[in-house]
Amino acid sequence: MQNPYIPMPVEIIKVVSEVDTNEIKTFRLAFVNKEDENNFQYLPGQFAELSIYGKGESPIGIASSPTEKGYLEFTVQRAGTAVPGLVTTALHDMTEGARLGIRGPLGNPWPIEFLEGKNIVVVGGGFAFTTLRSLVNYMLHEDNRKRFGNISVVYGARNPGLLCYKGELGSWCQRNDLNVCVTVDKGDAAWEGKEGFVPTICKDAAPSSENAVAVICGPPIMIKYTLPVFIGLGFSKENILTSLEMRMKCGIGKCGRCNVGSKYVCKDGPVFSMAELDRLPRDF
Amino acid sequence: MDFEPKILGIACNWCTYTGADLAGTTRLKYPQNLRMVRVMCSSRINPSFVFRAFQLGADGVLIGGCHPGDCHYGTGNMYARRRLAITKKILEFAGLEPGRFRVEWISASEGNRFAEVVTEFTAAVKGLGPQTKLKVSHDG
Amino acid sequence: MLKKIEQGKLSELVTALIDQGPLYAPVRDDRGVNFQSIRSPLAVTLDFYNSVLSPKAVFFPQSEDLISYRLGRGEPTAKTTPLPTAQTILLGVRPPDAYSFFLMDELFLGSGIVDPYWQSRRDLTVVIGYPFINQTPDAVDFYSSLGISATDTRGSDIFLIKKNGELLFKGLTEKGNALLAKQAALFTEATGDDEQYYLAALAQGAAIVTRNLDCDPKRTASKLENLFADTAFWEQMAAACISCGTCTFVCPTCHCFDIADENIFRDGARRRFWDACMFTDFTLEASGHNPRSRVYQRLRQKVCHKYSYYIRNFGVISCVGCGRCTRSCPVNIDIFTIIAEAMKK
Amino acid sequence: MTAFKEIEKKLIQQAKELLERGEVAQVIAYGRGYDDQHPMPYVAKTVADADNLVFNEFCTFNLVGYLMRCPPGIKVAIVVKGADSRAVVQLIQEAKLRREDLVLLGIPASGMVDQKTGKIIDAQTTGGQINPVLCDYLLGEEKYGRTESPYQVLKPLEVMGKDDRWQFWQNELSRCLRCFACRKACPMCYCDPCFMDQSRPRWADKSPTAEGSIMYHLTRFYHLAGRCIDCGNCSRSCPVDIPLYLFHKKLAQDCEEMFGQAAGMRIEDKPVMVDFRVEDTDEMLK
Repeated sequence: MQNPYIPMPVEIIKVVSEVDTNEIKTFRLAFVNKEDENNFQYLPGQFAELSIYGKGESPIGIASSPTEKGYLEFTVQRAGTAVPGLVTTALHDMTEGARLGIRGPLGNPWPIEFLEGKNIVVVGGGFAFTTLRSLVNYMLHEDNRKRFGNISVVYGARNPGLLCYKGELGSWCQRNDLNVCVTVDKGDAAWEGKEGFVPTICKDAAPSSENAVAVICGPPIMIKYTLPVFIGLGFSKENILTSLEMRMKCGIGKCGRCNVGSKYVCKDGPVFSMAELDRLPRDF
Repeated sequence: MDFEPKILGIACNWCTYTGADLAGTTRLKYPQNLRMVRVMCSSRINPSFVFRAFQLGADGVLIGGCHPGDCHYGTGNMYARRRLAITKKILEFAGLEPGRFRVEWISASEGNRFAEVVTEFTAAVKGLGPQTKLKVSHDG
Repeated sequence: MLKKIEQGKLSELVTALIDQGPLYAPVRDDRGVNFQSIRSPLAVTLDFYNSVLSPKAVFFPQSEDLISYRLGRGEPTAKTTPLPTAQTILLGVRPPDAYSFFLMDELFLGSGIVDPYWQSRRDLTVVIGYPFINQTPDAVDFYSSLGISATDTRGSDIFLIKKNGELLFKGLTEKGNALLAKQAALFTEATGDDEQYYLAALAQGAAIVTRNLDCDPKRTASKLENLFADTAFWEQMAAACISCGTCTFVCPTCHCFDIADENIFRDGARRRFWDACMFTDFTLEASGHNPRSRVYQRLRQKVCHKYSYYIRNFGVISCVGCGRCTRSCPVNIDIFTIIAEAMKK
Repeated sequence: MTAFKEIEKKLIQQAKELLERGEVAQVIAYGRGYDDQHPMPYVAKTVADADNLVFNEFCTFNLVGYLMRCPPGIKVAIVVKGADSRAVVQLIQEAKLRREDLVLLGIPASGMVDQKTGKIIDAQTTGGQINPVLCDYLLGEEKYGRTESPYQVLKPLEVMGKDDRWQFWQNELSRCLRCFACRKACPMCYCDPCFMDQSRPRWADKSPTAEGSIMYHLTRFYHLAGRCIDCGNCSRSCPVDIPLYLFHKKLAQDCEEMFGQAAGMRIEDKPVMVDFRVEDTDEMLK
């Protein structure tokens, strides 16, 4: 039996700086041992603990899709104002060829079976787009695309420089099997796209709630204002999904840190429907 | 092999550190056991620095500042004196040899005094032997 | 299997057990009794009510290294600490504490991924229970409220009972009987009289009643769920709480931990060690957001975790009524009183 | 000396008056715990609440730390014994409390008993200060006359050799569980975050290593030097009974000798560690 506390070695094979400030980077990791790679079977929405000896571990959502073979991607923000992010800071200083550890996959994925046959509205804000990107790429894969109905994506950031996955967003826009809307709170001279807050854009786009599921991830303030928009559009709380942020440590529901009510965010989440969150005590 | 103590020196930028420079430029000889850290003022020294130094293997800690009344910032070393006095009492009451911790006022012009103090303190610490009480044991 | 030994020969037995592997037993010093790893047979005491700290540390040490590593210019070299392999004996555990191991099994073994550290220690350890017999329960104990009797065998492999100058050892499980068989040379076979005595003692102990509270698990869980948002109630309960971690550290069922990398120069270890939901920074997120920044929220988490969430997940209350938290609390907060007040609501 | 029952009666009466007149929003005192020997800190907010107040020889906990939770500008009454009143004075010196927000109900308390050991603690684990140094209402007669020096208990440690003393502290501090009851019970430990909770720099291991515990306690002793008012809360709160009070007392004694000022005696004083005098000499560094 694999000890769930011991990380598997991975190597950084590519680093992409996502934003102008260099505060968000995407790391492409490859397993050192083939066996570990085969064991690491995941779905969009799951996360993993990235481990750097001497610094510790940090739970990060998996940004790549399981349809991309041979590597994993993690988009990491150099974190921490209150608790300095020792791991994320060290990770940001690492370059291609460096090794680190990974534990996972952990948590519950986006409920793929539940999403099948439905129209999917993906709403993301800023750097919280990572596991949504995984989901979109998963659904767009030629083997999977027909399992889902219409897919629309609304993605916003504070300004154009803070948009992640710029190249990919461009290629999504070229496709005719999904509807992409990228928006920024405030554009700059070069910006030709939409301007406006995510909730407003969603309201204007008014996706039909008919056989549809909204998948929302973003900063708390965005969620707070986007949620009523979708409720107003007729989405039931069972059909609005989100991913919860909570301090996690062990990732396997033992250490008690991410316990909310009878749930452990790391084990029973991080993906919850709004209906499930309503049943949890307000303790997060 | 002879015991060569590790000594941490924490010196204020304006007096003792400059005094150490002077000792160097005038080619005065003093033991090499001292590793110096420069701070802007002796009042910058957090007593936890001293505890941590002993934990990480220092056999002695020597603190240097301006003479009271001559502080570059006016009164910094007056506060430092009280704090370091208590630090010494803490180490003593915890059971550490008091001779391992010393505070000296050495001005920028006292190069020879710096050399003297370091020589004398190194000899004293050498006499006390390795500091094992606070030192954290670890492999390697 | 019932065996016996003269009380005077206890140290001989202890010596034999030490030879078999680590032995943890109650030791008295000037601050009270605690379970310690025994080196000298004379240190063991059987003359005590209960230990200050619970014996959970035998299975769940306060701190343990998961990985040790050495940092360098290149890639760090890391070594996984092997899981324990030594057979261990835990002697003198009071029934509520022995039952607490069962409760912790639910979380560490019975929910999703199995915790390998807990499992290996549980498998390797023989628990010698020491029921309360002829003992007035401490004023703050309330184990009988929770359906645990003073002679509860759950969680024990062997039961140890004193009988005027003799010690009776009753094997309760295969593991326990194997241990008794292994030390057969030291024991004498028990007589029919001893059997009678043992049964009578169990019956006598089972009649012990602590302070009592009606807390049916399902009813308590829903009661606390309804009470969750009653901030005034929790603020009142937590008015005196200073938010230290004493209650959680002495508790036999508290299991929260932290994992951190700690280094001295180039050498370090990834450790897991006890943490407490009562600490301010327990839920502090990197963003600075802290969902439980207030004392009452943390006390509520502790109480609800034991008396509501655990019931929802595993069907049992995660408290054994040993009274340790109340005895050790600097401001005398009593979880029994909190539950009693909650049930009145 | 006034009997505890008498004090309790006066306390209830005074609390009722203050609450009735609306002079204070709450009275921080003691209430009944799970039995008479274990009173609990209790906040009375209404006249009816005041009937629940108790005072007896087991009311040893220093309540002053709770004042730090009260927002400034709201008037609060609090029960203070000798050492507790010094804590109030010290916190006023440190600008953490405002005199005008407080109504101090002073209790000259002698014969206080440790709940765990049943022993009288007056000059043993606490400072032997019987009469409050500052109060608005005195609920009992002051007691004068020579009492045992609070530093008497240090004698055995002082005559010990340094190696034995090291062994003594090593044994004691290695028992530390890091439950932080000492710092949470201490009215003077109000830092947020405490140096132990900082991750940059990380002053000591988060896991309960022996060296980390020594670092924690030595630094905490330093942080309380010249500020500790010797109430003994830390030691009585410790679940494994580490006699922290001995170290604190020693430093209190040193501060008194070196700087000529005891903690929390007069509002006008400045804490000795953020102060100096031109008469200070290097004698103290010897």
